[in-house]
Amino acid sequence: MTNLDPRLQKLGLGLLAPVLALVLAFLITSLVLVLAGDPVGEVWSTLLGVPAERNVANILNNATVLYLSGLAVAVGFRMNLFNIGVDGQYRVAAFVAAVVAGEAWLPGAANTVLAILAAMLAGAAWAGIAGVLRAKRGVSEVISTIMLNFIATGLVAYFLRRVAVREEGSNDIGTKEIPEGSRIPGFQIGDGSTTEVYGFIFLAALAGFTYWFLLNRTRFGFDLRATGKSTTAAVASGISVTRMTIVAMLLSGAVAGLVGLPLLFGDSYSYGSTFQSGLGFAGIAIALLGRNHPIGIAIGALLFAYLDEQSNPLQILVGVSPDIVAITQGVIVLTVVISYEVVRRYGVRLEQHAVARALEAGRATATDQEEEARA
Amino acid sequence: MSDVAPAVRLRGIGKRFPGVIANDDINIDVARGTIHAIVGENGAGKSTLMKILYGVQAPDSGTIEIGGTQVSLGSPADAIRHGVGMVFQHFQLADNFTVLENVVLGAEKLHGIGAAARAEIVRISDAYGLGVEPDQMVEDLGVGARQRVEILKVLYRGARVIILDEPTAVLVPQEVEELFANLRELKAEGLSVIFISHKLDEVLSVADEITVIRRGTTVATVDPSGTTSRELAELMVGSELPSPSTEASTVTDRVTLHVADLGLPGENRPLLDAISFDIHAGEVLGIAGVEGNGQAELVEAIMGMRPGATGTVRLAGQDLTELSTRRRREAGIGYIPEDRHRHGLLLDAPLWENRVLGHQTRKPWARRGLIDRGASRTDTQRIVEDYDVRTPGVDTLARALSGGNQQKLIVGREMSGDPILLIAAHPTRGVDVGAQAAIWGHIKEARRLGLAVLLISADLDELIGLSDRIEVILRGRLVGSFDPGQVTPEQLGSAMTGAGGAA
Amino acid sequence: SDEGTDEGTDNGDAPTSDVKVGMAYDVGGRGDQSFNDSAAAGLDQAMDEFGMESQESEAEDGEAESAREERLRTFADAGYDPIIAVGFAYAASIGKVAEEYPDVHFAIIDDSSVESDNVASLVFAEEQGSFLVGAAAALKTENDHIGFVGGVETPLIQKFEAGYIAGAESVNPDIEIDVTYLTQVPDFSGFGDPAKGKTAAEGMYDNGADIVYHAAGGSGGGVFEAASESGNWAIGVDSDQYNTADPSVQDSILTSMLKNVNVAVYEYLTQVNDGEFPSGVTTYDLAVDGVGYSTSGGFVDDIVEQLDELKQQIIDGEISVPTAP
Amino acid sequence: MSAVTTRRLPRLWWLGAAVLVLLAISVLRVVTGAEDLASSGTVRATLIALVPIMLAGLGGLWSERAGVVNIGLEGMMVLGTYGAGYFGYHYGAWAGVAGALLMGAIGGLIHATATVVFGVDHIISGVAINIIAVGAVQYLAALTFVGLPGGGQTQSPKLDNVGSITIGPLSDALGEVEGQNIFFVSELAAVARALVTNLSLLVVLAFVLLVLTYWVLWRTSFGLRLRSTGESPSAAESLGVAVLRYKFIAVLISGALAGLAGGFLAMVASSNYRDGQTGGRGYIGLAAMIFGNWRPGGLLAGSGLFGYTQTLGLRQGGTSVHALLLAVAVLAIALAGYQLWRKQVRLAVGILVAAAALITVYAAIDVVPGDFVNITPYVVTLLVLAFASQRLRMPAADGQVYRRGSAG
Ligand SMILES: Nc1ncnc2c1ncn2[C@@H]1O[C@H](COP(=O)(O)OP(=O)(O)OP(=O)(O)O)[C@@H](O)[C@H]1O
Ligand SMILES: Nc1ncnc2c1ncn2[C@@H]1O[C@H](COP(=O)(O)OP(=O)(O)OP(=O)(O)O)[C@@H](O)[C@H]1O
Ligand SMILES: [Mg+2]
Ligand SMILES: [Mg+2]
Repeated sequence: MTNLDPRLQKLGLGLLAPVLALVLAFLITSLVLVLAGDPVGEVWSTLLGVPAERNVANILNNATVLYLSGLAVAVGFRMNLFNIGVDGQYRVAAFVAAVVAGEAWLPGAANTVLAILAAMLAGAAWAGIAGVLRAKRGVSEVISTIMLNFIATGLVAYFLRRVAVREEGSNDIGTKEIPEGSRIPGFQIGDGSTTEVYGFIFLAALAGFTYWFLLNRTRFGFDLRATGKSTTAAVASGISVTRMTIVAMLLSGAVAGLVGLPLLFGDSYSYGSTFQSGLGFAGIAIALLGRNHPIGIAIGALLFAYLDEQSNPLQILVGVSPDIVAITQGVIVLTVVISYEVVRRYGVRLEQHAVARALEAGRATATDQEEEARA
Repeated sequence: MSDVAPAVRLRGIGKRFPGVIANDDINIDVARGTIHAIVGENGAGKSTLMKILYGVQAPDSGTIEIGGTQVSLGSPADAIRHGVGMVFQHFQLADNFTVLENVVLGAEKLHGIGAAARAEIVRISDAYGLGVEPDQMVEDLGVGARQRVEILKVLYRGARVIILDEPTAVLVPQEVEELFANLRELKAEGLSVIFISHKLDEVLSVADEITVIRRGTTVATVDPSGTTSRELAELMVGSELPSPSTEASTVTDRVTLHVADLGLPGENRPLLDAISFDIHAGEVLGIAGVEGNGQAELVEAIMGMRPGATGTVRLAGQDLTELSTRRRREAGIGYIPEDRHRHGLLLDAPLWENRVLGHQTRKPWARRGLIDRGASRTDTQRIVEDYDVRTPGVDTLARALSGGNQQKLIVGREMSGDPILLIAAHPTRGVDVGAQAAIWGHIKEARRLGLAVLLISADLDELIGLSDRIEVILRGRLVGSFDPGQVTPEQLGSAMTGAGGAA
Repeated sequence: SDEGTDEGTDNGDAPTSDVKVGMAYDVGGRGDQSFNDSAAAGLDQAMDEFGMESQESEAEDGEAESAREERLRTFADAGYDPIIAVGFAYAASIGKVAEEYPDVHFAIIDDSSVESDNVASLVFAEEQGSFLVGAAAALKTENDHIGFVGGVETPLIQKFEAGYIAGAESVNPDIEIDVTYLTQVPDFSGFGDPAKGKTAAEGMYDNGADIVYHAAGGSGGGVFEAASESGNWAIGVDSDQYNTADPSVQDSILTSMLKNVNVAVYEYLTQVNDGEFPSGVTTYDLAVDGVGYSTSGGFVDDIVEQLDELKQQIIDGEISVPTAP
Repeated sequence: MSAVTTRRLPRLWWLGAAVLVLLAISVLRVVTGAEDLASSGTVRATLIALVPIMLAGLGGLWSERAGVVNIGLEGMMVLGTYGAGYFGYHYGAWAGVAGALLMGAIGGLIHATATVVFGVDHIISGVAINIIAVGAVQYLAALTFVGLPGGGQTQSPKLDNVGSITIGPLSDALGEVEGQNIFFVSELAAVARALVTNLSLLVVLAFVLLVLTYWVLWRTSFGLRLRSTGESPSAAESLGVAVLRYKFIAVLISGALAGLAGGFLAMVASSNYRDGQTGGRGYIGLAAMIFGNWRPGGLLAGSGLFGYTQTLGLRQGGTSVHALLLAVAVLAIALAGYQLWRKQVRLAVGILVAAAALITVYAAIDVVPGDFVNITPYVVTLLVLAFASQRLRMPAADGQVYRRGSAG
């Protein structure tokens, strides 16, 4: 066995897994393309081509949204809670935020802050239902959040029609537009790009940092992670699991409440029937890809956003259905966890080696002393 | 004896795990119709050897002969086919299945899964006096009954060689006696029994032959009639057998823990019923009882982990009754849980995080809601040194430590919060003799310093040796108080099963 | 998988043109036997006649706004001009991208909210066509009880509903009309779930309705099946579904509300071929036969006169059809 | 006979329960005048709606009884819709059934390989399969259905049906009886009529599979072994059961059943493959299985409840769901009484207030708005779970990754 610095070794192992996974996903996707008779080379050169500045902006924007979704899911995962309901939570929240911001009870930035808080509250409340049901009634959060997603759809549709304004000549309905002064300005990258990067990206980064700090540095985070690792040990250590379950769901829902806001404040300025849906499910995959680590989730979000963006012109330029990328994304999720698992087992073995060596050493000295004593 | 081939003959068995040599050149002969005991230190390789003989794990080297023919065992199915059966240390039963289902599983070819199988179970149960009912749910059974189901499973498959790995760790003396009676009956039928235990007195009383394993190798095979437990222990560890022994009383007149009228409702009968006692500073109160009679519930009720509990709990004058588990811990309770894997540790967290567990609100590693990793690491290092936890470092995952070392870490953690009350549930269960002695030492030391200790143990010698007073718990009630200086394990045992009265 | 129709240059006498049309479909794309397909038909006709070149791309369910924008930009960057966006979902992206590419020409179907010199809005008076089939239903029903199945409850589909009800009530003010929507936004599965369409229609037939009009895209197949199995009538939508639906249900399709997206696309491309790029709003209503009803199968032959009279009244402005229920 | 199932309940309890439910519905019909509550059309549509959910749930049952959580049911179902579309169009109806089973089983194969062989977290694998399946069928549909008559990127050509059973005279006679509106008798006739009128062979097959599942899992030694790997894999392995093999087989079967659920949607509930036609029914199937306490009978009840409420909503949603409000209110009052008896006064008062609110709403409106009609099945499922879930018991080792050689 090599006597590498264990930290270095750990880092090497950590990198090995995703690289292995990406290569594997690349091969599997190529195989599918070959079997289907699609032009493999052209597909990859389109997908892996250097994105233009405006595409970079799009990638960053979509990654921001996916990142928040991944964070929301990850909060639950750290406590072994499986929040499938981010989808419903962010839609309820985005709708509430759009109404609040559209009504503009407060001027300018104050309006923005109020809307963001309202969104977080709404997301938290919607997730909280599942939290309470789980904590108090033992209802699996997997089932309750699935049901709540559908219920959110119906309720939001109902209330949207109640408050909607409709632009002349448009078949879309939406909430009132957010006044100019309450929008979150974006910024340009490079000089040629017409697409701006959402200003919300900084808030997303802040959310990521807060997530990291809260979970890894605070007592609350310790309690949350401990509960996730072993409910029974958590109870014995004095953590109220009921309370933690509800709080974790509230927190997850609050973050989920942010998911739609970059779109709302940076792009659409209202919530309507074309508001992007399905972001919660992407978040699950991204949280899993990033192993619930804020940096990992960011990488996962960027990877998914990159693949989505790059696949967009596939049909126009190469004549291949962009759905191939969904296969790639799913395969990546699978290969990543498989290679993490393989690498993890290997790591555990290394660790056991180390423990065993220490034990052997201990025994050797003990035997020596014994023999000395006899002599 | 020499004409007949032995029931089992192991020659040169070797097995290594990554970095560990679990077995190395093991040689054992088990004669037919005998009880053959195997003893050895924690981690000596006994279970590994038995798993090899039962086909769970494949040996790296060596040969196995059963009934005179050399066999190769690729899976438990192979072993079963060759007439080997095993009762594991941790019962291998599906709780949500009936006894019948548990028994016939994997052996459906013998008598099907219906009426014929039921009849066969009843027949075996009657023949050996096991008292097993086929249609009961296993979750409704007590420990002793579960063990009899395990034995019935083995017999049902027509095993001629029966392996029992630490079967007595959870039994009270009466149950142990019943078990031994069953074993002798099996022996009389010509079956061979391989029996593993850390309790050397038991081994001496029941075995016909004893093999000692040390660091994966057979060091001796002895005849119990010519050996003492002291000699056995020396063979095992190369040092003297330590024992828990009472020292001069340190009991003060200050009441540390006051429990009054503690109750806990259950489905059919109360799990705890009108329990009252005091523990003084410097006093060790032992609780004796057959597993499942409320000791776990008692501990959890005192810790505030049982929502429905009624009654009063006071710690040094402070009323804990309405407080949460965390508040109770903060008030000065140290807690060594019965099941370290479930309640004591985060197996997939590093040792320093495990150091924080249960002490999340204590300085210096927790300040203003934040966790100070540096401070925790330093203090974990201190425990590792003071309590002789064998580990490469404080960043090692708890899972990687052996049972004994995990336990030492827990003991170190719970002793270092300056508790005024220590609740120790089975503090030395499954722990090797060296670590056992160290843990006893720590408890005695703490008692000397004025700690109140609530000790729960299935090991009656430990209980008698360490306690200043022993209460017996039966069906959720305290049914008798004993002076450890006077009582024998047998007397305690009969009180625990409801057969005897208080002294 | 390449459905781009690079036709037009394969034989000598075919007309040629150097116009490259980019076609951005809504979710479902070519082959949805509905709205998108109708647009595709107009495109194909123009390709054949004018020898244009075209490329197609379709939206993904629940995609990001930026994905729609990028689709349009990719077309523009690759030299496609004009670019036709099928569906109101493209409204915002057309507005944005048209500004970025002032020299490229755009057309959008079903939206007239974008005002720009290089954007043509092609919109339909769906309520007028629906009015006529509503009237037809009211004239044909024997139970004075009819139904409407909407795919997803959006303002656009509600327009169909409003016209249908108005038309039916203009004939018989006491008529009973069942209305069901299969899903709510943003769950657009109501346009692709024939099972739900069938259940909803069966419910109406069992409840006494004998004619059901659907504006439910792909779910409409279920409505037809329900009609055919129970021996009742159904009314198709968008294209003449008597001709496009499966032959087994043909005889149950009383008529179809025609929304001639193909005509709109074809006419637009005709002008492009003539070298002019229209802009502004073109409304395809009854007056220009942009909407209407079909007579295939001959099941409404007996009431054509009454319907045409109503049609004239609408054209003349004597009847004004509501656009929201 | 397995003691587990029938120990506490009399043999034909489910028949009694069914009669009770029907009786309750009859009363509700008479009281509210919502005629569609138990018409033969409703019963038939309920059958069609519940079968895909039940089959998906059955898939979940096989997998979870062997200890593997299968959140990938939705994806396997999606694969099944495509399998039915492709094979059904090219080779005929029964080939479509086989194709659905096969495609679902491929999904199961991926899940089994990931979870059983590589020990990947079950949920992660399931989520990945859902993503892959949706992408794969869209990609495949674009590849194989474009250009076929009536086919396109998002749909297959029309598929043949597998055939159905109608017993004409009986159906007509029962129709007569149903039409008479006799209390309870009409309802019974409606149910019977739905069973003899245009009953798809796949519906029959689905119910055969349900019974077969019960029989195999609870009456055969194969089933005993399979269930043991979900209750205590290490005990099973210690008795010579090839744990991983059973888990693997169970997940394969699970995938095939979910695939069949998709095939049913494509071929019976509608008549072609359509993109997105599963509409989350795989998740509902999972919910129905949990609702049914990991048992076939309970699963049937769960999918029946869901299918019934959904059907009511789609058929004559406004009035039928309006009637349901009253039923729920009455149930709530009964529940409040029970809680009162258990001395849970605060809970009882809370429930009573909710019941009063429901009755007020019932009195105030005549039809329930469409948005609320559409969410009825989900709300009802959530409510029932909230009040019943403590009694649920999942297989003890469900969701845990098992490694070979961990016995003892
Ligand atoms: N599956 C395994 N992987 C790695 N190491 C193992 C494994 N099983 C056992 N070991 C190691 O093999 C050695 C022997 O373990 P074994 O369980 O046989 O001990 P034992 O004598 O039964 O101990 P105890 O008295 O505590 O039951 C120990 O060092 C243990 O850490
Ligand atoms: N399947 C396994 N994979 C990896 N390591 C294992 C495995 N089984 C056991 N070990 C390791 O072997 C050691 C001993 O395991 P074992 O279960 O025999 O515990 P033990 O020492 O007998 O403790 P206890 O008294 O708690 O039973 C531990 O260090 C454990 O990490
Ligand atoms: Mg052991
Ligand atoms: Mg052990």
